[in-house]
Amino acid sequence: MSETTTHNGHDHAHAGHHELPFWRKYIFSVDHKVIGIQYAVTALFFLLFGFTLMMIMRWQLAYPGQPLPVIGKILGETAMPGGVMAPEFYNQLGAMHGTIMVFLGVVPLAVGGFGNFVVPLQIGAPDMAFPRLNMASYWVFLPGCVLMISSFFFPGGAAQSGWTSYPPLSDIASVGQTVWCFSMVLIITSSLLGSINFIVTIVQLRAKGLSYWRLPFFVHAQLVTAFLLLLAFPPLEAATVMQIMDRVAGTSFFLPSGLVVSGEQLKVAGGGSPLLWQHLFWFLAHPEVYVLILPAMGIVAEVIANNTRKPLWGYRLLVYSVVFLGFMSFVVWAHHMFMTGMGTTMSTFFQTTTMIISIPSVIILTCFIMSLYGGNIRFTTPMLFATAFLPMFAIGGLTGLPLGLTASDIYLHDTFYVIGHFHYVVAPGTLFALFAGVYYWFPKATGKQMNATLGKIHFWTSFVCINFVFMPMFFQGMAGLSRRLYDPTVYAHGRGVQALNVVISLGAWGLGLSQIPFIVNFFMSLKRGARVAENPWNATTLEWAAPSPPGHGNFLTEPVVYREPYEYSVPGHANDYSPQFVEGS
Amino acid sequence: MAETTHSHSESPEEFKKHLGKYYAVFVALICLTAITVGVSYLKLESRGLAIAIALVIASVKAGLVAAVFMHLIDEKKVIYAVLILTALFFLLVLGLPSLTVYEHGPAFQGQ
Amino acid sequence: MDEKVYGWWLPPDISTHGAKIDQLISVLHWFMLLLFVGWGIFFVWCLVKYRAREGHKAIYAPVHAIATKYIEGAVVVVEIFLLFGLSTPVWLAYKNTPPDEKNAAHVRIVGEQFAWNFQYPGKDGKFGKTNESLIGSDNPLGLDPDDPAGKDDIVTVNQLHFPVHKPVYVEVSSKDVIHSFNIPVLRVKQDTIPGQQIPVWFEATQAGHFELACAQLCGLGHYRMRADVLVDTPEDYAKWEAENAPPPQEAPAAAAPDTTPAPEKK
Amino acid sequence: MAEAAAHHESPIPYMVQPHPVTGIPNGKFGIWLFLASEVMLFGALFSSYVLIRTGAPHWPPEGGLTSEIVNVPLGTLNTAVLITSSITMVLSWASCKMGSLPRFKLWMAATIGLASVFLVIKYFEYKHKFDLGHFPSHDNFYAIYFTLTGLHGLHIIGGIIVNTFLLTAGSKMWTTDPEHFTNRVENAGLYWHFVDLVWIFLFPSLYLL
Ligand code: HEA
Ligand code: HEA
Ligand code: CUA
Ligand SMILES: [Cu+2]
Repeated sequence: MSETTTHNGHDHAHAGHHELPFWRKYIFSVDHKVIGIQYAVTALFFLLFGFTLMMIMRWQLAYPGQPLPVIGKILGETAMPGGVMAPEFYNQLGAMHGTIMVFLGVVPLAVGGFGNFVVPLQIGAPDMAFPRLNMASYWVFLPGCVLMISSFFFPGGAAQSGWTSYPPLSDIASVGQTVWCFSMVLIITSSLLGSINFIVTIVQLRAKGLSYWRLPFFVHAQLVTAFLLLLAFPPLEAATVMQIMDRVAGTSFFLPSGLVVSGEQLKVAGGGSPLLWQHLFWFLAHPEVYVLILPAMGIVAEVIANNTRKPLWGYRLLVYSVVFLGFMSFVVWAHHMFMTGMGTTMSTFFQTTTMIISIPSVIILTCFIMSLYGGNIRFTTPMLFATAFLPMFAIGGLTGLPLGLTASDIYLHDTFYVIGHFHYVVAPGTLFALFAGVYYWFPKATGKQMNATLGKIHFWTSFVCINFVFMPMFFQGMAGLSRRLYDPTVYAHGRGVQALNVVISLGAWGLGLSQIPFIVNFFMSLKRGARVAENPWNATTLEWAAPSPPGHGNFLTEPVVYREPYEYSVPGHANDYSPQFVEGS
Repeated sequence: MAETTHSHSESPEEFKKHLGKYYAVFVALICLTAITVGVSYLKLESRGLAIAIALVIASVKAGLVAAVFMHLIDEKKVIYAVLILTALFFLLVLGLPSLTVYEHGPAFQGQ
Repeated sequence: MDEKVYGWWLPPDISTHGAKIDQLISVLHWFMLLLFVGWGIFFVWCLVKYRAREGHKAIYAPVHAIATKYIEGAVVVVEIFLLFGLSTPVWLAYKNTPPDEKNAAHVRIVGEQFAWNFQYPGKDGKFGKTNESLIGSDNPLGLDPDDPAGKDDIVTVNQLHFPVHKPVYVEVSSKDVIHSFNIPVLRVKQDTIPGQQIPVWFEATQAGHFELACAQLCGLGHYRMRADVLVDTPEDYAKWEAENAPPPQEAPAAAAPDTTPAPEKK
Repeated sequence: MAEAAAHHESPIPYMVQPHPVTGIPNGKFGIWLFLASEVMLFGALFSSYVLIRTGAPHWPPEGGLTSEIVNVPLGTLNTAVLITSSITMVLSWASCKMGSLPRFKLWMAATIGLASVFLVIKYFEYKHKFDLGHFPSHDNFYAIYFTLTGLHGLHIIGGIIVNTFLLTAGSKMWTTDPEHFTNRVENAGLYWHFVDLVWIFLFPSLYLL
């Protein structure tokens, strides 16, 4: 099927403007849509890559010490001597999985991808406020990613001190850690550039009539996210610079005096503080976890409103909650450090703030569930993923409570319970929301609809498998199994839950297979998907006023906003949706 | 917004009036620098006092630069809002050192 | 170490303070389950009742859901209760009441890549001074041979002994990187931060053979940084102490028999 | 077709003119947000400095006084240089405001020149320390000194690049869109004053106290 044989009136957006050379249009493009897609595709690739690392790792956890067939040989003798994973390689896979999933996968997809593509469209802007800065942000990000991946090939391999890179371990680790630091500096810089752009765009470029209370919830979520990135990332950048100094210039910001490593006194000045890193790291990384979840919540809000065919319940409450959440996320970071020996005042303070921050999450979830009430729910593929988000995020969020209370965290800290907690929020939570976003906005980005049957297969298989992956982790954690353990069977309590490791690994590989329908669907729909008009979902927000895909400058006529974002099923209307951009009602 | 001194509608002649302010701040900055250095040569007995004086002077200087050179003195509300938020989190970050050692008890060796 | 006692939930608790923690964990999980199931039923009911079908229409007017206000209110109340009724008191009671130093057994614990070193003060109840410059393969803690207080100290590697029914006061630290002192059955966990000595205390209610795990990633041998925890009856403990007390005038470390196999070198 | 073509060159609003509600153009808002993040960056480094310093038994660790380790006269001179460059920066912007490109060029050249002088002086200071074998690894004072002044130096270099662009190729915009150009100079100035402002704190903290 050729792309020109369409009868939809929107296609003239493609025509009529002089062609830019290929490299300006698709590679060094300044168009937010192209940059958004670049970010999204890069991020999807890294999600798959990070997942692959984990699928390899899961072999060792399920069958400790047994040679991994075929792949073990391919990975070579240093990583997998005799096909059996070396412990240092296990640690590299773990650290890189965490780093890649968070910084190269989810954030770039949620913020760089969806944020870039959707936000200007949803606010009726022709582009981001600083298109060239936007391009720069991607082109700083990409080298950062390449550098990060290349670290596997440095002597000693990639970073292996966890995604948290706690010194002194990270300070004395092999050169891969330096590479990790440098690529983090690039990625952080890219995020900073991006967040400036988002804030300015959302504050300055909203279409006529689009007041703050008429913004789609997704835009509010992105705005708060941008502030989190803007103000929380620099301290980590500072910390990373200091770690680079420690590693390259021999300083000891994070090294106390009198360290003895492998029987040798470490020849450094000493006098530094390992806890300083942890404070600076978590000062970023706690807000960072909300960077992972807020855009996801934004997507879920869009999809739920669209598919329940009714206004979001408690829209203003949602906005207040998300702003409050963003603000509070700066004062809870030390709940990751309860076991570092902090005193009782400080830990009481941080466990209190942690409990406080769970309240807006409860409110947000309540609003979403109440939005289902009284709806006319269409179970489209995006809606399936968005629906699943709710109970999955609930499990993840609820299991945050025992971690946030100091007394129970004594037992649960650094066990697989923590792994279970946050994967429920980031994988069947955020990741599912991101899938929902891909299915939801794919038609806008490409002008083609994704296949619904493959989408449903993708959803149901993923949904089942992912619970087999993460649910057993709570039981392992309860049994006391530490995380980051190359061989859990060293411990008696680990042997007690080893059977679950097999279940988890099978679940993970099943989850891997479940992605095949998605990947097939993604590429097939690009080529052969059904052509769609501007508004295939009968949605109300502004991005659906632009052609699919939108041309340069996005809108054919300058959009004007007449009403609230989610006016579905307004009584007395023929249609069950009244778009923001259509006059009169 | 026309009443603000830097509004875009100002004519070049009107603008000239501001120049004096800039020179005055420049002189003040140089003098304050001289004072800071001078005080440091006094080698005050109390180090705490020396630090306090130097930091107060530095804050005054920074305040002058921000208020006049960066014309924060009459800026728009959005910018104030952003800066207030930043200032809040900045104070939080400045609190990190004390949190790092706070209540780590006599066992903390600090080195 | 009876393998059978380890299952899919909390392992047995042999500490005096652990019951409160376990209670908090189970109250929390009942609360979470209640919330989840409650909301879950409503959620599934909504999905079924309001599924799209012929002739069905969505309700535009926002429902006035008083119930959600109450539920949210209740969640807040329960969280306040969990926070100030359970967690904080348990934590404060535990952290603010170190055992009476005189009645407690003392141990200094020093983590290193990848082993646990234990120093017992011996008969005189005083720890010998240590100095990192003296650390060597036969003196893992860098005990100062000139310090009389150290003459009777016992040093063990990867084997922790203490008596049952007696408060134990330990100070954990590390030679190199951050480790974490974790004995699941005792419900204790404490990161060991190099450069700091952090006190931890507990009292066992049951003698037996248990495990100490390292809970913080500390390098390639993190997974095998385990130690045996031997909770002895008072008699056994006295016997062990007597057997292992260094003979006078000898370097203390040399006399510490290490019954566990050395951690296999990679 | 016609409307698409008409829309094609749709420029981004408020690039030059202030937004009716916020009262500022995009660029100015952007630069302030950037400075906000810089505040957090230097704030974190500064608080690390405070932590390490308060944890040390002596400061500077090798004994004596800070002012005996660093070259106070050179540091003072550099402070004066940077303050002067700040006023020349303001004047270059003021010249734009008053409609004179030549005077803008003069003051901007002065700014760049002073910034370069700053770097040259810094170079001699660094070189002196290196000659003595005092590298960042020497002790924590040097670690912090080099990290903070080094990062600050990178910011100076960044400023020089931006200002040089405005002085040369960038100034072509003066003929096409003087208001936009003036805004750019103002934004570059905001950044430059911030770099000056950071130094105002670094100087006493690293040289005098
Ligand atoms: C997107 C990411 C994300 C999110 C949203 C959260 C949310 C929360 N997190 Fe989590 N967390 C992480 C990611 C996240 N976390 C990561 C990555 C780590 C580990 C880092 C590492 O060490 O490597 C971590 C670790 C972590 C710790 C440290 C644990 C330890 O190391 O010992 C703690 C402790 O307080 C914690 C607490 C919380 C709390 C209280 C919330 C709260 O905000 C949750 C609030 C939500 C709710 C309370 C749910 C409400 C539910 C309902 C209303 C029921 C509705 C029911 C149905 C729909 C059926 N988290
Ligand atoms: C956003 C963050 C994120 C995400 C999404 C995931 C996803 C997953 N994670 Fe992980 N994980 C972390 C962040 C994340 N993780 C972190 C921070 C750690 C701690 C690291 C540390 O200890 O330092 C960790 C640790 C961790 C561990 C513990 C290791 C240990 O402690 O020893 C395990 C164990 O099973 C695990 C498993 C998984 C699995 C099975 C998934 C699966 O859910 C993955 C699912 C992935 C997909 C389904 C891919 C989807 C993409 C596509 C299908 C691409 C399609 C492409 C195109 C169309 C072009 N993760
Ligand atoms: Cu020691 Cu892990
Ligand atoms: Cu957190």
